[in-house]
Amino acid sequence: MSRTSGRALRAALAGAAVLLMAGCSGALGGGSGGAGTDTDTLTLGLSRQLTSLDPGSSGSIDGDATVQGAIFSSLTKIGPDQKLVGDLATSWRQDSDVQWTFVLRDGVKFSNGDPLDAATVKWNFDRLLDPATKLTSGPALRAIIARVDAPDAHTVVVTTKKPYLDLDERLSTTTFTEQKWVESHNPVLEPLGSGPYQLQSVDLENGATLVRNPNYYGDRPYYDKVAFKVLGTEAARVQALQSGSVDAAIQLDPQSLTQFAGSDRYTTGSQWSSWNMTLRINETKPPLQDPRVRQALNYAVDKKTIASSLLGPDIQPSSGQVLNAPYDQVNPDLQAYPHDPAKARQLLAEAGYPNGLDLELALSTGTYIASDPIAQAIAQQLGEVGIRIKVTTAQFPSWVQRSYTDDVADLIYIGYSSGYRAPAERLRIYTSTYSQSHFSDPAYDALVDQLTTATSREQQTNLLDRATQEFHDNPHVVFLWPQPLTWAVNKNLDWVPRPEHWLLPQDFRPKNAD
Amino acid sequence: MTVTRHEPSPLEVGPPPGAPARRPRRRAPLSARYVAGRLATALVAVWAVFTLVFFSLLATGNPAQLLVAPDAPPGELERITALMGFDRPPLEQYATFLGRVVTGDLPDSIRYDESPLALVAERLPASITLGLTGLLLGTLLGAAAGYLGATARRPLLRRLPLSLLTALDAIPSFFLGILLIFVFAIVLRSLPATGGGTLAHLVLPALTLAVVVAAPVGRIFRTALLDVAELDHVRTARSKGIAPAAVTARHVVANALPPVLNVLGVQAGMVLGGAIVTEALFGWPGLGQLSVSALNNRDYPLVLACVCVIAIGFVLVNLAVDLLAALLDPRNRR
Amino acid sequence: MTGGHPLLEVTDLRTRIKEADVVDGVSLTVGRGETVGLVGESGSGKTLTALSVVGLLPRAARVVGGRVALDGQDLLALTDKRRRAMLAADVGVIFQNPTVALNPRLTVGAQLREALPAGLRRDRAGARRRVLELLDQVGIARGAERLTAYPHEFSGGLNQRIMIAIAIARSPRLLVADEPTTALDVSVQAQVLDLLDTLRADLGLGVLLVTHDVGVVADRADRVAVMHAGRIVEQATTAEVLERPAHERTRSLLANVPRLDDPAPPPVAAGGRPVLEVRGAVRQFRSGGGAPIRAVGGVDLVLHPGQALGLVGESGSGKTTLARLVVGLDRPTEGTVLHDGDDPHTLDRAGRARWRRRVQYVFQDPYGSLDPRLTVDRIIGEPIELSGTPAERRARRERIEELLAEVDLPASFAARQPDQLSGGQRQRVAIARALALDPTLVVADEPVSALDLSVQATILALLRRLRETRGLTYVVISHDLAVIKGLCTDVAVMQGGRIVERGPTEEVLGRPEHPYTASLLAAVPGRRLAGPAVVPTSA
Amino acid sequence: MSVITTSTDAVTAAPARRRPVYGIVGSVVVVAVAVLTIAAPLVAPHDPLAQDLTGLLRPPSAVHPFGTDELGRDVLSRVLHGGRVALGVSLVATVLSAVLGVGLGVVAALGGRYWDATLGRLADVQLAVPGILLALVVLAFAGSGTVALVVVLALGSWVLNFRIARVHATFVAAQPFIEAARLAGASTVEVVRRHVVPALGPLVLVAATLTFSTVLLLESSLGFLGLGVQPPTPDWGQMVASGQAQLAGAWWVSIFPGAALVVVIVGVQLAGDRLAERFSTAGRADE
Repeated sequence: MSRTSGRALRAALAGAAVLLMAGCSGALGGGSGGAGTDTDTLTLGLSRQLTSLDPGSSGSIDGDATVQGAIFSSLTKIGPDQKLVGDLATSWRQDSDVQWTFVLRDGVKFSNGDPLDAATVKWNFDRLLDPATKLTSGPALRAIIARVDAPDAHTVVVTTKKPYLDLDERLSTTTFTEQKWVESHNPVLEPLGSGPYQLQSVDLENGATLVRNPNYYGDRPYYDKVAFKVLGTEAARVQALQSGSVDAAIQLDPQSLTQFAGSDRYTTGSQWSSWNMTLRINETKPPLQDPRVRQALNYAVDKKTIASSLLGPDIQPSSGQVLNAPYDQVNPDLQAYPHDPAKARQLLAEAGYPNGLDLELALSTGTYIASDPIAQAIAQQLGEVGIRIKVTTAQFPSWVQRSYTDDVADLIYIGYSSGYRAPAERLRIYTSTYSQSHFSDPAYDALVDQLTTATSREQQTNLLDRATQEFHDNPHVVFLWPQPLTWAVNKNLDWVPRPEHWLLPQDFRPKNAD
Repeated sequence: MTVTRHEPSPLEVGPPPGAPARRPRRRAPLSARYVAGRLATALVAVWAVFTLVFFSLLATGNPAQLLVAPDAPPGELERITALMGFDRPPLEQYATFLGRVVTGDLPDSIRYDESPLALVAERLPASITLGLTGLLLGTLLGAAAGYLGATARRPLLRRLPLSLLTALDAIPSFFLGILLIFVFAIVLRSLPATGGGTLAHLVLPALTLAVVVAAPVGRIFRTALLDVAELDHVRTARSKGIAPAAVTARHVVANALPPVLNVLGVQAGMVLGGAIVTEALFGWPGLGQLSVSALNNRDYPLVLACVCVIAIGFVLVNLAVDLLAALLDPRNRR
Repeated sequence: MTGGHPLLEVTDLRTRIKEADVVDGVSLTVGRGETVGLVGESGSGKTLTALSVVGLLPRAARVVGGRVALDGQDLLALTDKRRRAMLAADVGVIFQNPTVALNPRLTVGAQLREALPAGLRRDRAGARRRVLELLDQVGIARGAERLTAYPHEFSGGLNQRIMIAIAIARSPRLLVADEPTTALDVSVQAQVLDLLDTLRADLGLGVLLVTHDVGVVADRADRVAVMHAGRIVEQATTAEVLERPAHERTRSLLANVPRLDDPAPPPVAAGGRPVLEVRGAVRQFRSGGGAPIRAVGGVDLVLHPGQALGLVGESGSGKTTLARLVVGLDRPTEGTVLHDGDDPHTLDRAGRARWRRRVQYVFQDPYGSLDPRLTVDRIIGEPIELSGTPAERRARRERIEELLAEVDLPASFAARQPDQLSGGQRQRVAIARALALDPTLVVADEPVSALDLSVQATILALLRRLRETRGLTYVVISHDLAVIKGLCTDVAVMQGGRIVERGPTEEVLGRPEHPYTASLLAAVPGRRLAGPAVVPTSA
Repeated sequence: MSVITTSTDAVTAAPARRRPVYGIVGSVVVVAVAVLTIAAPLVAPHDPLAQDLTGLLRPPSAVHPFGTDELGRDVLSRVLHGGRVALGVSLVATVLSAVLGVGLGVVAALGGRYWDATLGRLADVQLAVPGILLALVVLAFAGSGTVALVVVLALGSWVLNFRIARVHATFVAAQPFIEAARLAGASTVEVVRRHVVPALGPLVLVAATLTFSTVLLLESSLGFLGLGVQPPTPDWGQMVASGQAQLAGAWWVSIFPGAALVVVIVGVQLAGDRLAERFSTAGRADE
């Protein structure tokens, strides 16, 4: 090789090497601490990509809400035992049907040392209630809350628009940040809170690293450092567990759990959760406007077999309502529609469809446990009564987007979880004014409106029973089952599963630690 | 026999008979004009890609819907839509967007509320690390196998490495990735399955990508070595009595590199594409993963930034390959 | 230093490709200070013999028997390493095409240094001195400036000188030159051969000169070996072979050499309307960034019916470009080309179709000018299908038989494909195609330069006969003056895109007026061939 | 007399030509898989869609030679039926890609500078976007349907055909026999029809085997990402994905369809290599 071309080649190679090293240092410098290798670090697997760490954004509990739950604090919170306790608020009382007073803890500081007082709380509410913001938690609160005042540094007074019995629990997911911080930082990626942890780094697609907040007022969490890893697919979760790179993960397919049955590393489990699965029905299509067709759908699906074989032997079908015991208060008089294909066929014939019909069932990829086999099984069972199902799959965003339009598939497999147990909020999801509802049922809507503004527990229970009965008899969904909470957790860790799907780092401690 | 075949008299000045008038493409590749031309082509390519993706995304729906909470009151969607300007006519949106791109004032990512370029820049090192490692590893493996395939005396050594690479190349990346994860992460537990951050995380995805590069590089290198070894000037070199190894190194290998470079240019594109699947499979925090996620989230400022950077990357890699090839060939130098 | 052995003694050498012995028992000797010419037509095995001697056979070929003794030492009995060392020390090799025989990626200096003996190579200053000395020896001036240049920056002649410098770099005793001048223009060819002669004399080299060119051998060789089908059919001193050829192959080889002393066809009186008129034709090509290149720079030419014009000149003189303008494959940048007074580029569709039938072209390369996927029938029939009248199309089959007969091919050839034909047969098919529509003007671009001598002679005879029987008007391009002499009534000599001399063949070639024409004639090899006049090469 | 090899260069290995037997094996494999998948309804032991919720993830047995999947469906039957989709879609896309690529390649080669530059640029643009990314964009836009899938696959692979066709058509167009045809009065269209397209034939066939592998890879990758053929219709890539999480417990769900893919791609490549070799030797016959 001539000297010049030799030099050129060497220069090119050297350039490539430099680039490579720059790339390496960039990539390797970004995150430190390999998962599972550092004993001081707790590594937790999340199922959903993060969208925003802004406390004003409502997020998925098995995603950003969990991270937010480690970084922020709220007025009240729900413990692992489902009891409502104070967090920032030491006490609270309902002054009248529409007014609540919360008394704040003393000396609360953000992780940067700035104080958090009643004025901070008021500013946060004002930010959420401001119709000009894009914050996704805002609209729902605007429907309930009229105004928030801070008469002094320790007192927050919330005035609701109408009576709202469950405000204290409703506010357990409303968290707070600092005005000065938000004005100088991007709260989506740089949150400032007062919770047990503070953010070290975040990558919305892949996870976040948290370290302990030195200024935290509550019990000191056991782990100094927490790595959340986004494991967006079943396969990723299983592989991460198999290679031992996470300490805990939830939302596993029950069939995957069996792989860890004999594991010397993980304990696995499955239990009821707050998540209620149904097939929502698009009633803008004529055949589905007939209640007999919707009842036929309910009779045709063998919920028991599917739930026990695909979701776990202990999972029982929902009892003909969109609520599950023991998480929700339920209507004890209601039963699940029995699996009765003959009845389904008869109802279809009565409705004028003796030869069945063709329907589309839309799935969101990987959002719900075992959704693909479940959809295939449902399709097969509906096929047996003459309802021919075409299953379509889309990525969650486009699937969700379509669910808001009247062009939504005839059936969608969907579930709703909640961080709090306000019964009205649970039922409101199925009123005809809800953005994903495509039907009209004024009677049911009216019942839920009354339920929302109930002023006593008796009245609330009464209205809840009437509303669920109404919804059962004239179903706008196919009642299915509660999605189980499944988990695999390092054998050495102590942890109480939470039905809401929280995977909070402050809940974990080693087995032998006191 | 070609050796004694009469050489036709040299072509006279002018285009080859019958061919439509065509100038050789690479005349003075190192001139500023050439580089500028290539960059202009790159810009046109990027613009075309940009336009295609912009309208495809626009047609898929209103990204504002993803910003609105599920329990938002009626009217909220319209409000956000108007706020973000998604209700304007497509061409107006395109013009606005293009204008902002040209002035360098890109609209923020919808999901991150940040400049998409900053986000892309953050992911770029990881992607470059993976891509370059895969490319280098693949090139080295391929070159070694190709060299052995052309020169090894033992038939086993001559055939085995190349056959192995060819066989691996027939395994789809996603399937190879799964198999690698199964063997190394699950059974042997020697390497992590997913994620980025450490050198150990780099091994499996880089290997998956390298296989895509190695087989074609190996095959081309071997063929080129064998072809060049038959050329007259190699015979001349042999006639000088220098050692066979020196003939191979000085006269054969250097002259066999250009086709390999060409293949590398094409394979670089495959690596960029393959990285999308590979990054998804291995949870590698790179550009491929970011672009898929941005696409799923209808975060089209970010999608456009990703796609454009990937396209620019491809064009730059090819430009680099062309320039390197030109540098290696003195006929292109003056 | 030498025993009683000749410098090179090859005995019963056999070289095999696949199962065929392409060199089949060759024996020859080369003495010190002697040039031995090895001649034969393509495929006769002469190059493979040379390559067998120097151990540079292509992969597919291998020596299977015989002896190659250098100074009595049998090379084939040595180990690879020792044989290589011996060959490197004592034998220099020169190849056919200097442009591809040098590594395009290394400087000339680097390639020369590489050829030096190992000891000298390591001594930087000494190596440089020796390289400059070598360049001086092969007649390259300003050697020091050339060392950093690359082969593509040099002409073919200069590169061949560098090849020769490489070959003599280790002071060999034997030089094997395989068609050393075939790819070069005649004037350069003469210079290179002169150089070889000088070196042989100065250094006392034995030279094995492999060539197909009888003229070159006649001029340069002391002894000649004639090869045919892998064997040497005759071996004797040059004078003996030329004067009393013993073998029939040698006789036909000599008989087929076109000679400048053959009579030219008599001039044809310029009568009637010219078939072809070229007026001030200029053809420029844009070049990369630089000034446009004028391949044809203002040519005027008139051709009358029955005339045969020979266009001669060295490569790059613009012959082919002019021919392409004449047949309408290309348009002049300036000026006009008129056929029977019409400019084809201004004719309407029907006029063009009529014109198309009148002008045809015979290509240089009989390998590329026939579509390898078609049968001879389809190839010859193509002009009839495309431009024939309905009547002609109906009579297509008979017409093709007639044409095949006219070019002396059996009718059964209609079903063959080009790869089943020899070079000469292909050229006959190409001629038949050109004649399919009874053209008046045929332009033939180097119609025989790719063919062996024996084939060349028959094609030239065919062309002469067709001119007589059909009254064709020809434009024949050739770099070979003898070919033109035998075929053309008139000659035009081109240099640098212009016609420098034109007139009846006998006059121009007999009494050249332009110095360029004279120099062309002087460079033609073959002075020692029998006959009063110089004899041109066939290359 | 002993045989003496005189070529002593380091690069001496005789071209390790693949023996025809590999090509034959490849062709046989491809044909066998094609026949089996076409005849899937006849040879498959079970209905590929029939679920058995009581027999999930059963390992291979006499009844289910490839085991059952996460819905108790017979994996063997699904692999057989899955081939129909994967191979069918890939074949149609390959043909479309060849037609598109060769058509544009010939236009670029013979249509003059303007077309050459425009189409060349178009190919550059196409190459600059990874096929997968383009597929993601288009399938997100058009939804996952067979037609959209075929179009996306053809779009992702036509450039190879284009480049091969363009280079070779340019080479053919420079041959003297093309000028001979023009002198015989052939128009450009006739030149293309009579000389260029027939000359491209063998090369296009070889390119088609390459395209087919590429397309099948892309198709299965899309299936793997959930953007290809939609369930319950079985498709190899999709099946690999569905069993991915269960790899440690129920390897058969992923491994068998993945292996089927590999077998077909290897078969096509071997057959393609053989084709390429045959045509390239045919091309050298006259030397």
